[in-house]
Amino acid sequence: MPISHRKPAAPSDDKRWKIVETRMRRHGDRPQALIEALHAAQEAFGYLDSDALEFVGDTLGVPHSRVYGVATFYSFFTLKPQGEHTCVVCTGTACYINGAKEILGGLERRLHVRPKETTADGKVSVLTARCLGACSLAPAVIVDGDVQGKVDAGELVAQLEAM
Amino acid sequence: MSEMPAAGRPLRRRVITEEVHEGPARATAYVCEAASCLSAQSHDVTVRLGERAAEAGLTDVAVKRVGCIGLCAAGPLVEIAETGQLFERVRPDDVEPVVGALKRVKPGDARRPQGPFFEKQVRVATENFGRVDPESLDDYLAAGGYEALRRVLSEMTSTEVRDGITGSGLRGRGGAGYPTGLKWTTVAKAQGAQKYVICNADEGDPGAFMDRSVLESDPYRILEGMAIAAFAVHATEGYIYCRAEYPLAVARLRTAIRLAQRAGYLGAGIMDTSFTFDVQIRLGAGAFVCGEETALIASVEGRRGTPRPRPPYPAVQGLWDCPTLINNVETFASVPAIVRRGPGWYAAIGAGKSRGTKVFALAGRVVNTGLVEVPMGMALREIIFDIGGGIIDGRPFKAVQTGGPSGGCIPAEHLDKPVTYESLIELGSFMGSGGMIVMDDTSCMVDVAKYFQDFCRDESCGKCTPCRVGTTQLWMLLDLITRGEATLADLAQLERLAGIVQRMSLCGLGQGAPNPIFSTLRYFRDEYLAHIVEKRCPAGVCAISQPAEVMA
Amino acid sequence: MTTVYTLTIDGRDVAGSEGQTVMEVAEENGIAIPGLCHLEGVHDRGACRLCMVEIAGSPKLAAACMTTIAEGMEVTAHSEQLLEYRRAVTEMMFMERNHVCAVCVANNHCELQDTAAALGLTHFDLPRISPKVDIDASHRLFAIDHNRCILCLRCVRVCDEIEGAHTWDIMHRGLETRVQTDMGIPWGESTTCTSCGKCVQVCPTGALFEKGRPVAGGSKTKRPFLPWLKVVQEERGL
Amino acid sequence: MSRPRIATVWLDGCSGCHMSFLDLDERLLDIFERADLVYSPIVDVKEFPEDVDVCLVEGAVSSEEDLHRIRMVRERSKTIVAFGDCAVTSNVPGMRNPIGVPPLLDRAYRENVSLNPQVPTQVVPRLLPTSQPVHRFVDVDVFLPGCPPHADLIHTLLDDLLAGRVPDVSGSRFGR
Repeated sequence: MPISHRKPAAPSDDKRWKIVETRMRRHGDRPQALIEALHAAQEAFGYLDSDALEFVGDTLGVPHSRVYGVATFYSFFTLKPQGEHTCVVCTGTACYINGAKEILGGLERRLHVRPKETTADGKVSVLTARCLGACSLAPAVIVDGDVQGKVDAGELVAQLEAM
Repeated sequence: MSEMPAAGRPLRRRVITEEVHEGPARATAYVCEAASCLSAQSHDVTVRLGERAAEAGLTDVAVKRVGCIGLCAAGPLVEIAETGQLFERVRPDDVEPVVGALKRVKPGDARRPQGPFFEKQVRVATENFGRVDPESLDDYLAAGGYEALRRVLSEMTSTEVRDGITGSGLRGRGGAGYPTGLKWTTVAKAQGAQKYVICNADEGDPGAFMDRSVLESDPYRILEGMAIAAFAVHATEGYIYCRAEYPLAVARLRTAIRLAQRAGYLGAGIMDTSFTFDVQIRLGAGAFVCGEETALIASVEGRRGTPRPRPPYPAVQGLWDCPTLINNVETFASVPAIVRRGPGWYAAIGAGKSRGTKVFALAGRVVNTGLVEVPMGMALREIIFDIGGGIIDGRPFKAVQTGGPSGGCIPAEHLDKPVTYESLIELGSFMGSGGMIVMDDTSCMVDVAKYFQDFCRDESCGKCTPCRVGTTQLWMLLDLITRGEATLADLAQLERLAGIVQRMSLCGLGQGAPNPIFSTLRYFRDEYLAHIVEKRCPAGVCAISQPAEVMA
Repeated sequence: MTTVYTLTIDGRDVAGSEGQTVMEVAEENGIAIPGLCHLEGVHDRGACRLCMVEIAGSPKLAAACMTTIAEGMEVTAHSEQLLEYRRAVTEMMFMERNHVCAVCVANNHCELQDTAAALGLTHFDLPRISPKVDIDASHRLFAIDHNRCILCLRCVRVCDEIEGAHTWDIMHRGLETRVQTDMGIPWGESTTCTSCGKCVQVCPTGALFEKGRPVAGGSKTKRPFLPWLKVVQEERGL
Repeated sequence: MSRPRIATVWLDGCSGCHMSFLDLDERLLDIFERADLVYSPIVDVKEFPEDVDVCLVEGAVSSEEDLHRIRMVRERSKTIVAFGDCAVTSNVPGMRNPIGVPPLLDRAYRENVSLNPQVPTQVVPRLLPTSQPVHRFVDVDVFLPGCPPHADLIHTLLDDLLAGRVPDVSGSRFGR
């Protein structure tokens, strides 16, 4: 049985909260909309801070500890702000046997970032993906949303350094 | 670990078909705009080609965006529809050869043979690939789309539909090969007023992109397949659980759902009958385990995607405890063709208990990386060497990995074995969703086993002890071996532990996690022994330190 | 009218009523099946895998705590192989975090320790993970030492299903999984915790404990309140 | 037939297991009527002798010296008993394992020391990266867990071993 609860006010008058609210309302503000709501909040703000988690939980009537449990379970969700640029390195099998390891090694040596980390200057966040499904381009990376195929580690580092 | 920019980020540009003229075209250029070609700027090719054709005064040609043509390695691909002439690696600034070819097309031109990559394939689930504009409902209808659903709604009973699927011999294309007809019948007969149909589009196997291609290239087909299934099992609501890592697939699905709803192919009273069925998309969020049925259900319900013991099976007690049919993308994609062309036609393709066709994502150290659909029972050699074009740089073939993290590595000596559910299991591998990664002598098989174990431990949901702890312990033992610090006792321990993780884990992820270890031990034990006894890596991949005085 | 089924467990003829689990029927008949996530009074999860049994006709093992009985079922609850598997799973629990019985508040009152002794586990052969994990002693009355947590989630379930506070849940996944309060904040800062102490009462190890207890002094206050709750619920037809 | 030769060694442990051994009290007399104690912290022999029949090993292997000794003990003993939780699991000495040696030494010798803080490098043996149970380095024949194992269990064990029986360690458990 759904427990009636009072919907909370958005944490601020930032308009982006409206998008999140709308998405939740479309699902009837029910607990089952939790993941959709987290997607909406992350799309709107780039990451999920505790304001967002609490707001989503309170709106949908989901206990905070459970919201946190869900947000930390799925690797797509990030609780920290990302760098100005993102570089997603595919570590799928095809990319692995075609040199993804060398790419990650190059990033660590030259930019001093490991997966899930952001460079000290906040410029570039390095992430990994379990398979982009772009195996024909292996090894593949996504730099700021653009897929790049048959990547050379040195060239990639140079490109990121120039950003 | 997979993290990506937020789903649904604006695609590079709004994708549109560049129609150069009105009326039927003398010649048409198909430009592949599936993810792989698209990421190689194929949309710019479409636009540029349209502009150049117009500049060249060609008023009777069309340039059309289509789904995956298949030969992803050579993208961006452009095909002349009438002649079948294929242009590879077309750059936006060099489309003149295509324009020239369009000029030369004459009425009555026949398609020329396109070589073994295309000729050896049998396209069922992918029959519209490279032919229809993925976002155009009209295109889909023109290609025979929704004929199957129309026949189902106007001529058939739900029992007949289920019997047809049973008769076709179709089995789950998600990997395990459970008979689809039997699953449908179980859901249809299960008690419950509300039933659901879920399409599992959480393709997670590293090195597999069949589902992504189907969703990107022919999304209406999934909706039609799901609607037929819903009719057959008496469901009214459906969900597509799709990876958020596939923004293009999600965008095209959303478009397809919207247009199908508008045209009366989804929603209340489909095709002016009393049949009601609607579909919603649920985005995954980067958890491989959600490919497991019960974990997927938990995720659709908005919870942590952790599996639960079965029984009860989702067919009886699934989404919100209601009977739920879960099939994978390719399974649904096969359904319209089976209904349209008859179960007997489908059952006539294939070998043994594996009927019909299977889509494979061919990748790794193979020349023709791409998407292929072949009859069940084709030999691995034919797929890898005839269709796949053999190994890059002519290096020696070492193994082919099928079945993803639950699969195994098959060595050269078994290349002539047919690909069926049964034969792959016999070889210590697994059909899986259809990833086929080819490896040459530059891959170390212990390292490959360690790679998959790393994947499994990272993707373990953490619910049950053997998977949560055991996969990491297996990885630690493999790591010890690749560092040259293991003893034969460690190897024995690895085998023992692998067996325990397999038998004691709660779901398929843990139960399948030791498979890459078993299969590499079965065929490449000598490589393990080289690391352990001789302290060397035959492939030169593992950095083996000098024998340490102190073992940790 | 409930249907009664007859079945065999380890060759013994036993009977139970429809809906009962293999674990329950075994227990009623004095057949001990180990299990650490099972806790009478809250929902089962089938997660620790200690209670895995063989069921004739099925190639897969089944969790006794979540398998309902059926007529004519033949259950093997004890075999050499099951013993080996259970030892290995128990060993995994010891190897996952940092269990040091000698300095543990639950020493000698610990269900993990008891399980190891009952299975005749004398040493560990599997790799030891030795993670660096925290102790949270921010709560006024209680503390949690994650070194000793086996992720049975009894605390999470009792907090959710009995207390209704849902202060506890889990975060992250795989080996990184931890029980946590509210938004992963220190327990003492939780705004939902009622300090009822039920989580401490049901913890099978020394992970959750009352502050101020000495080594081996943990269990003295443990009260079996869940069976009583069940009796009350049955009496009132809940 | 010569009398069986028993030894006990003390690696990284608190000596509590040896205390429990002494708790055999008058039963020790019975044991030593049937066997000789040829090496032990409680007898004045400096060199671990050759041809030991049964050696009880207390403590984890934590330093280079422990490692050197346990290897020698293994070479010279027919039967090795991992004696108590430190030898069996590394127990309390193993609590440092997640921390690592350098931070551990800093904490012990620098951070909490006001007078001349420095990590000792001479006389004391170097620590291994982690403290490990005995069977990580050498084969162990019998495991007797317990912190410490109860004197009755030790008695049963020795009684069995001296009589040529497979020792019965049922009743032993981790912790006390």
